[in-house]
Amino acid sequence: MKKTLVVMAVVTSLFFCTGLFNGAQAQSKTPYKIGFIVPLTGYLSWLGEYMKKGAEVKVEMINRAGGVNGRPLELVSYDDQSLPETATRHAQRLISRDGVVAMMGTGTAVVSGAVSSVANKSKVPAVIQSGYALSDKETFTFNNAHPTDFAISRPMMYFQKKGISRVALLMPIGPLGELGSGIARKHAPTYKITLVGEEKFDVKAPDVTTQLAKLRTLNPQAIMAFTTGEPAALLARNMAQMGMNIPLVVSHGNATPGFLKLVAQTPGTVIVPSGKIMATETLADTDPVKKVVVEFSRAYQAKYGEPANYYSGQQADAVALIAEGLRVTKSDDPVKLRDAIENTKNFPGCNGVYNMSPTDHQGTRTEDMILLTIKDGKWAVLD
Amino acid sequence: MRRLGRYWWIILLLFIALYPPTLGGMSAYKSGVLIFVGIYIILAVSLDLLMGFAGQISVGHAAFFAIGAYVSGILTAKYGASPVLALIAGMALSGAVAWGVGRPVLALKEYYLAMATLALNEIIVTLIIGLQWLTGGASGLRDVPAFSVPGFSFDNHVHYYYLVWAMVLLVVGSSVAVARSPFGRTLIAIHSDETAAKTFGIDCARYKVRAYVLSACYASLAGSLFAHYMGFLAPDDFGVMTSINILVMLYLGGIGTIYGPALGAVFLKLLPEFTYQFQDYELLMNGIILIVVLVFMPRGLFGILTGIKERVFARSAR
Amino acid sequence: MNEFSTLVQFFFSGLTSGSVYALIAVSLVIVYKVSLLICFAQGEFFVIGALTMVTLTSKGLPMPLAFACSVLISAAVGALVERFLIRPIRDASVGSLIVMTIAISLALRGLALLIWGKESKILPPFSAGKPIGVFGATLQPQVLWIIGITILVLLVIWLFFEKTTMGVAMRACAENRLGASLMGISTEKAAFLSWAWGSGIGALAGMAVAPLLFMQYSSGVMPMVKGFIAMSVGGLASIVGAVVAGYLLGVVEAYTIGLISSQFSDTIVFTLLIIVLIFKPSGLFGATRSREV
Amino acid sequence: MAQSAEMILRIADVTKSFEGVHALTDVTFEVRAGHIKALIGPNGAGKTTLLNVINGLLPPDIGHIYFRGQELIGMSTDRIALLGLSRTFQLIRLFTVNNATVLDNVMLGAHKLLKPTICGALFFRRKTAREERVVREQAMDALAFVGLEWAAAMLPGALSFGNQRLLELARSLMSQPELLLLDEPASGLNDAEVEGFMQLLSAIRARGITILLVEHNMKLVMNVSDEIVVLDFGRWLAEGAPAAICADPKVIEAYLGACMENGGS
Repeated sequence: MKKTLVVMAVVTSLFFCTGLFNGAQAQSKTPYKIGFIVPLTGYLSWLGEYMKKGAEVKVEMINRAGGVNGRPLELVSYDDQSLPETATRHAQRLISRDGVVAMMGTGTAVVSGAVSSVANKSKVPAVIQSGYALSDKETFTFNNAHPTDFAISRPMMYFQKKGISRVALLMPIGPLGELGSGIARKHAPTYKITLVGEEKFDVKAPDVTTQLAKLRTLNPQAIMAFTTGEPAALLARNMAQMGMNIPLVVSHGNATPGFLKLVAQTPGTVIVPSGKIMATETLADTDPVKKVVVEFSRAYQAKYGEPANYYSGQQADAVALIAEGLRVTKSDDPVKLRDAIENTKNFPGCNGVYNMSPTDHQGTRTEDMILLTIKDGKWAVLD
Repeated sequence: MRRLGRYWWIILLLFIALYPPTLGGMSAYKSGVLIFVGIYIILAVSLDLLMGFAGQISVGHAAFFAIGAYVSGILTAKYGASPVLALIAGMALSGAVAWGVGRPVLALKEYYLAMATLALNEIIVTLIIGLQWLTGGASGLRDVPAFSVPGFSFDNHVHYYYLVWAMVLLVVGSSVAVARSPFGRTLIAIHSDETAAKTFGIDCARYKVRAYVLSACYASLAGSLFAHYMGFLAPDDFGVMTSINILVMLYLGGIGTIYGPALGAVFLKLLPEFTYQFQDYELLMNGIILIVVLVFMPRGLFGILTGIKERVFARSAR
Repeated sequence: MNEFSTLVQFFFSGLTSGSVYALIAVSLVIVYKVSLLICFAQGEFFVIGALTMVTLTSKGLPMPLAFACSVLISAAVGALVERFLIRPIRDASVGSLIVMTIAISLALRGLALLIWGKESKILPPFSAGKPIGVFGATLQPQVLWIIGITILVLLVIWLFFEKTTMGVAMRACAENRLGASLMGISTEKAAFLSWAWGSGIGALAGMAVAPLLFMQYSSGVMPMVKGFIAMSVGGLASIVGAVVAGYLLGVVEAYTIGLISSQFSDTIVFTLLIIVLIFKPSGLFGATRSREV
Repeated sequence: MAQSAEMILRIADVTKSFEGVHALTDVTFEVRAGHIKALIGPNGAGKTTLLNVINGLLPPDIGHIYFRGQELIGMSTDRIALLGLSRTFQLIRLFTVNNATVLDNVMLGAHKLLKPTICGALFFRRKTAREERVVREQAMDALAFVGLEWAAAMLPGALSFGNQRLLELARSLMSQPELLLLDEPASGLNDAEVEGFMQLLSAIRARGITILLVEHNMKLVMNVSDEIVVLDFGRWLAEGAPAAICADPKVIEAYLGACMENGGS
């Protein structure tokens, strides 16, 4: 008997201990909580930084203007370390412990996949930003980043205009490269472009001249390399080294001050597809997004002392889309919120004018993108 | 107290079984954390059989974790196979790979062995990325269905929690049985002194390979459980960092004790639940915690627990 | 562009990568040679060296001075790590030593993150100048710097370990502890110094290579893994072997990418590593050692 | 050779060199079944090397070794052990990892009787347990034989040096050897322990186990061995009964030389 008692006592005390691990669940219902999963460490941490700043500025702007339906927004952010498993845990925590109405963030395709999987299982909307291509089954996931399709077809549009028809692909080993390669193959015929060859490279490699030398033998007029950050800069540098004076198209993720610093000194033409936020001054007053972009840029500059960039703008759009959805439904129900976001129409954001529908969870158009290049160490609009 | 020491496993069983119902509506988050904990317990315990008992260093255990996960993922998501069959197929393939590379690789010692196993991990990961048509490549494999047996689907997270923990108990229990058996004793002899072991007729190479195969099968099981829970697989989760994490669990908990590595897995997988708010400081903190454990607790957390137990018993005996 | 110039470019590409691998392999070997320990934190010294140099030059320190300071700072960090973190567990198993150096690498990386943040930094090349063209292929002048520095490092190491009493004594430590103590150096002191040397050279590698790459707090992982391969192929304890293997690795990698497959080059390289380990465990350049029974 | 029927071990023309240094040169001798044969010689005479060659740890450059007429060269150490050849080591080599006890060590000696498998551990537990019980009893007997039954549950590291030697012997006996190779089993023992050890050797011999003994302690060698073979610088120097060896001027010279090198120890 004594034995049973001891066992029971221990089990009960264990349960008490785990009470701590439950955390404080009941909190004031007042703010709308938005879960934010963002790479703050790991190889994309620099990107996460911009996303975080963008989201914070937008939330502040909305709250200063009185919030949504009289309730403020609150960000609950977690670092996904660019790892799917970590992201899955965070997504689950956000939904069942923090009680968020929606999630946003990610930044890498694999983390998006993990978060999307949780979002659709738990039926909570997720507005992600990455090159992740959505499938029909993922009814609770939105991707407000410009689809990789646009980022590939936009420069192809420009090439056709300039009479460039021979293009080589140099894709990173990784999700972005796989995606970019597939899409480029799909769209090339539309713009009368011949893909003369394709090579892969490891984003951590210290040198890619081997691949470039191989491609050079095929006489391409431009190279498309769907890669972001350091490897993109390394490509530009290696091309300069080899005297390959042809345009290099890199991914739309590069429209950041960080990347500008990396390639500012490198000769050669680097083309970065981007959103209109990178060219605030050149926007026509009639442009529907001008007001949003200018206001956001001003607030961002005031808070962080640096110009807003593509990533921060994109993240701000995610906040705005969720806020707009909440405003329309006036409810905390995630399914209703999903429906509301899905019905967003003519909604101007930094990335363009969003028109969502049950079949289009991305909302923007190819024309919402612009092409940037670097002149005198500064961003310049190419097309 | 002595009673408690003897019946602790009943307590543990009751706790595991009663946790979800008593704490009512166990949330997806809580069950998620505990499911990951369980999966890593299986990984840590399986590596302990190889490292703690057979004494063979592996810095590439995630290779078998990956094989299990991807065989389950591919067979169920792409070919609609039964998850149970896929799980067995994963274990068979892991075992076969371990058997195939085991003899030459395990002939290496210490750092050479560490390098070779690390390379094995990299090879598996680069193959997963490279064989995109099969594995989904770096973009990941989507839509892995929930685990099911004919007539029952574990699509509810509480059900899956029970499934995973049943497997944990099975693996831990069988590992303890193996470790305490003459087979486990033979491994200890090989670990202590291969030359001396050989002079007693122990075919070291064969026993090392057997331990490796068993360890790989368990890791593969963990991989299959992981695949069905995640629903989405990407190579990022199976890199050398994962292998190193498992290695860390061993030393954190106390290598060569089975329960120690399990404890290490619990600790290391629960730790982020408390340190995530430190964000930029997390990396530094994790490093420091580990250093402190290694310097001040060479027998790991389990060593501390048994130390306390011994002290308590000594006192009550007095 | 003809076939030949492409092949030469592959070679130059291999030379560039190889120069990175070779230097970091040397820093790994130095530590191993004396204290019989492979340091998984070596990549962090690589990063610390480069980032310290970036900071110092941006503060206006002249290049050579910044260079020397960064080496010394890293060497000091390495020596302190050995003294306070490695020495207490010196006699632990290989496994726990590996885990310890991993823990140290996490801590140092965490520290680098806090000090330098997440954005990549650029270090300008040591000398300005156009890429060097040979047969239509090009090579960055910085690579010549790295090769020069590598030769210099080898020379200094050779002088130290062959010509100075302390160096000879340190070398003796790995082979015979008693012999070393007779020569007036304790194994502890030797290990301490070897870490200082190892992390100093690791830092040197980082600084020399930084102009080719972009450096941030986690940039050390890839070079370290490749450094391990070079070190293993070179025979763990052979400095010259490590350098040769480092360049060999770079060149093999480049030709694998160029001629076989850029997608599977890593698969092939790691498979080759396992094959080398199995059939020539003492490395391609290591002497076969008779195992003591 | 005519009398090979009763010769349990025959060493024929064994030569082994390390990087040009000859450790063994054309060594030839035989060990008669049931005897205790001592192998002596100054330091560096190649005695331990010869033992390593016999039980397969080192391949010889040339030469043959026959155990009961069966060639051992080319066979792996573990297979040689299965034939009934067991040994102890000059530097004690006990199993100490993971808190292996004295009893565990002795039971490991019986590996060839158990041949444990994973299936045995998981599925045929009753059979395994039964076998294990038998082996455990035998192990306790072996410990009792060397006088260590009191230490069964202790860690080997907690035993005195002399007791560790005895433990190694008990472990070797567990493998039911026909031939036992002992590598300086009395080194580091005090006089009383050597005395006990001598009796133990005689008792082992009485069980019908042949012993090849490498030893420096002349008192022990002279007392227990039936025959002595002397190696000097890897070469066969002399062979014969203890009394004859004692009187052999070649042996005396070799040992004197060795004594002077060792500073008269």
